[in-house]
Amino acid sequence: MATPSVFSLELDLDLFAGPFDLLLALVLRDEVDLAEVPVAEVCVAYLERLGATSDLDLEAATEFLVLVAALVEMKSRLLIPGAEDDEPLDALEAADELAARLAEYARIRAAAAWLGDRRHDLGRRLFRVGPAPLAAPRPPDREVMSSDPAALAAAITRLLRPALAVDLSHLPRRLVPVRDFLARFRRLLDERGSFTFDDAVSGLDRMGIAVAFWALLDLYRRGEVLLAQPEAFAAIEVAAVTASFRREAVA
Amino acid sequence: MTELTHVVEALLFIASEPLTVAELAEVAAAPPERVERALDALAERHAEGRSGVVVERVAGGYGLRAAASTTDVCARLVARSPDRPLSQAALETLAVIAYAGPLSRPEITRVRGVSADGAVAGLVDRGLIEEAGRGGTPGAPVLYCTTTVFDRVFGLEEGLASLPSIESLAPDEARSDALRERLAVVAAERG
Amino acid sequence: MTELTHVVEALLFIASEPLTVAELAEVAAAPPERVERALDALAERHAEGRSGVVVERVAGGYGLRAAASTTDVCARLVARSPDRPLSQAALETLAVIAYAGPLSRPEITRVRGVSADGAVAGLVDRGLIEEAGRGGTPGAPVLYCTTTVFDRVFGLEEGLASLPSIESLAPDEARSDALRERLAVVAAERG
Repeated sequence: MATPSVFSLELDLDLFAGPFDLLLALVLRDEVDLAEVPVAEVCVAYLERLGATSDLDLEAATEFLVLVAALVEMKSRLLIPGAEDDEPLDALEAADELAARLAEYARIRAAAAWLGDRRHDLGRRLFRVGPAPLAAPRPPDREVMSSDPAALAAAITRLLRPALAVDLSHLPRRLVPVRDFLARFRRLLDERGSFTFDDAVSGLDRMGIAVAFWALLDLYRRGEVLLAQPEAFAAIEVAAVTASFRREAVA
Repeated sequence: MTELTHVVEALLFIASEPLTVAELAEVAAAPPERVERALDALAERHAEGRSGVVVERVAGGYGLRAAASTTDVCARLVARSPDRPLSQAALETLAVIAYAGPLSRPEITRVRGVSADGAVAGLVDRGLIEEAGRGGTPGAPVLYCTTTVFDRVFGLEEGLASLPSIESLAPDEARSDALRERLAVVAAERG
Repeated sequence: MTELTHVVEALLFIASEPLTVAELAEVAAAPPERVERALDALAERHAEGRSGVVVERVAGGYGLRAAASTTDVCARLVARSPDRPLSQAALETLAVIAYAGPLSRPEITRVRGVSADGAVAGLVDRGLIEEAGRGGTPGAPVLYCTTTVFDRVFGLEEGLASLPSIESLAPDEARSDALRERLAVVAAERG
């Protein structure tokens, strides 16, 4: 079984049951509130389907990533109105473009389906692509158009060129391992017993802060820290759980 | 069987691509009407159930192909290119090129939203698309178009002209207009 | 005409190389004696004067070819419209054959990385390459070399000796090494 196309992914969510492409259409028509769509559950459903297949079609999987990334982006815009944006997008333009592209893509998908059906209906048609098995008669002497032998030279040098490596330079490599922050926070706790999150991450970029926050949540999950935040957007205070308390928690 | 019928049969046999009536008439130095009659006689002789090779009308011309009853055995002969079904990505890429080609890979990617590089390479390998010169945009990317093999595999009698119109394939044009309006309203509200 | 005769006819038509009785029997899953009878029936149907395409027995087995009576017209097909520019695939195939030929289609495919069948057929159609006997490898594939038409089209006064030297084309040492290596591999496979 091939990697499932995200469009045919059947969802069974509290909010919605049906194929993913219908959900997408409903969201775009504002008939389903995107804020209510559990994107994580959609991912889990897709991963479950993926787990049931033998071979991975990277292209189908990429398609899923692209669509889910788009959904997450739309949803985050919705949830954080007025959040500062690197490139403020004209909402009207963006909506227009999204609708146009979805319509264009829907037509292409319909054309692809037609081709698929046609091939299936016709069955395999076999014909010779190579030359006839026995020599065709020699051409008579005739006037011919002249060509530049340099074109042949260029053709053979082209064949010698090594295959182009895939250029990934446009994808910034920003590997910030969670374990670095785990180690750093544990050291801080050993030394001081407590610290504020903002101090610990000052000077880091967005990605760094996000990973640091993840590490913090991980420490909390493991029962190693207590977290306190007096009010929204106030500094997060991190305190070590005492060894005796931790033993109790584990027991 | 007239002499001209034999000539037309030989021409269709040695040619590597389907030939039009005009081409056959020119090469055989015969009036097109006579060529058409010869093609009729040939189609009679090479009909399904009567011959292992049949005349087909394809890509705006005529060609010979293996009869339907023999395809299983013939497929074993050309087993080095097994009939793997085309993936969804390959079919979509093919559709984009058939309807909007010649197109470069970046253009195909723009329509589909995901990279088309793998699908394009696979389709070139299968002979369904081929390079068609270079585009005028910066970097002069290679353009791709569908091949006669594509016409033959999909049984397109008049080539790309035999494809259903794109409008007929998207019956919900009105719906997508409505969708666009709706999105515009939402966008305006959110501002 | 039995079903097997149709199958054998289709196989000979589909193949770009003559097929032996043993090959036909294996692919058609039929006893060699029945294949031979089918070939007899086919030779009867496709005989000179009775068809535009005839069965011929050659060293490598059986193949179809255009009937002798159609020679002149078939030659005109090959001579027709030489003015269409060569596609990149055709040019590359031609370059490989000119610099490293004679080569079989599988060998050309190995050098180019994609199937050369269509390009070879197109070049044969144009009279730029032709058969040059058969290789010594199993199955004795047809070898192709460039023609005198090719020499004239590219203005090569001394034939292939007038081609630009590969070293002058690829001053980059790594590149010309790569060519030598690649061609050596091809040569080794052939030798």
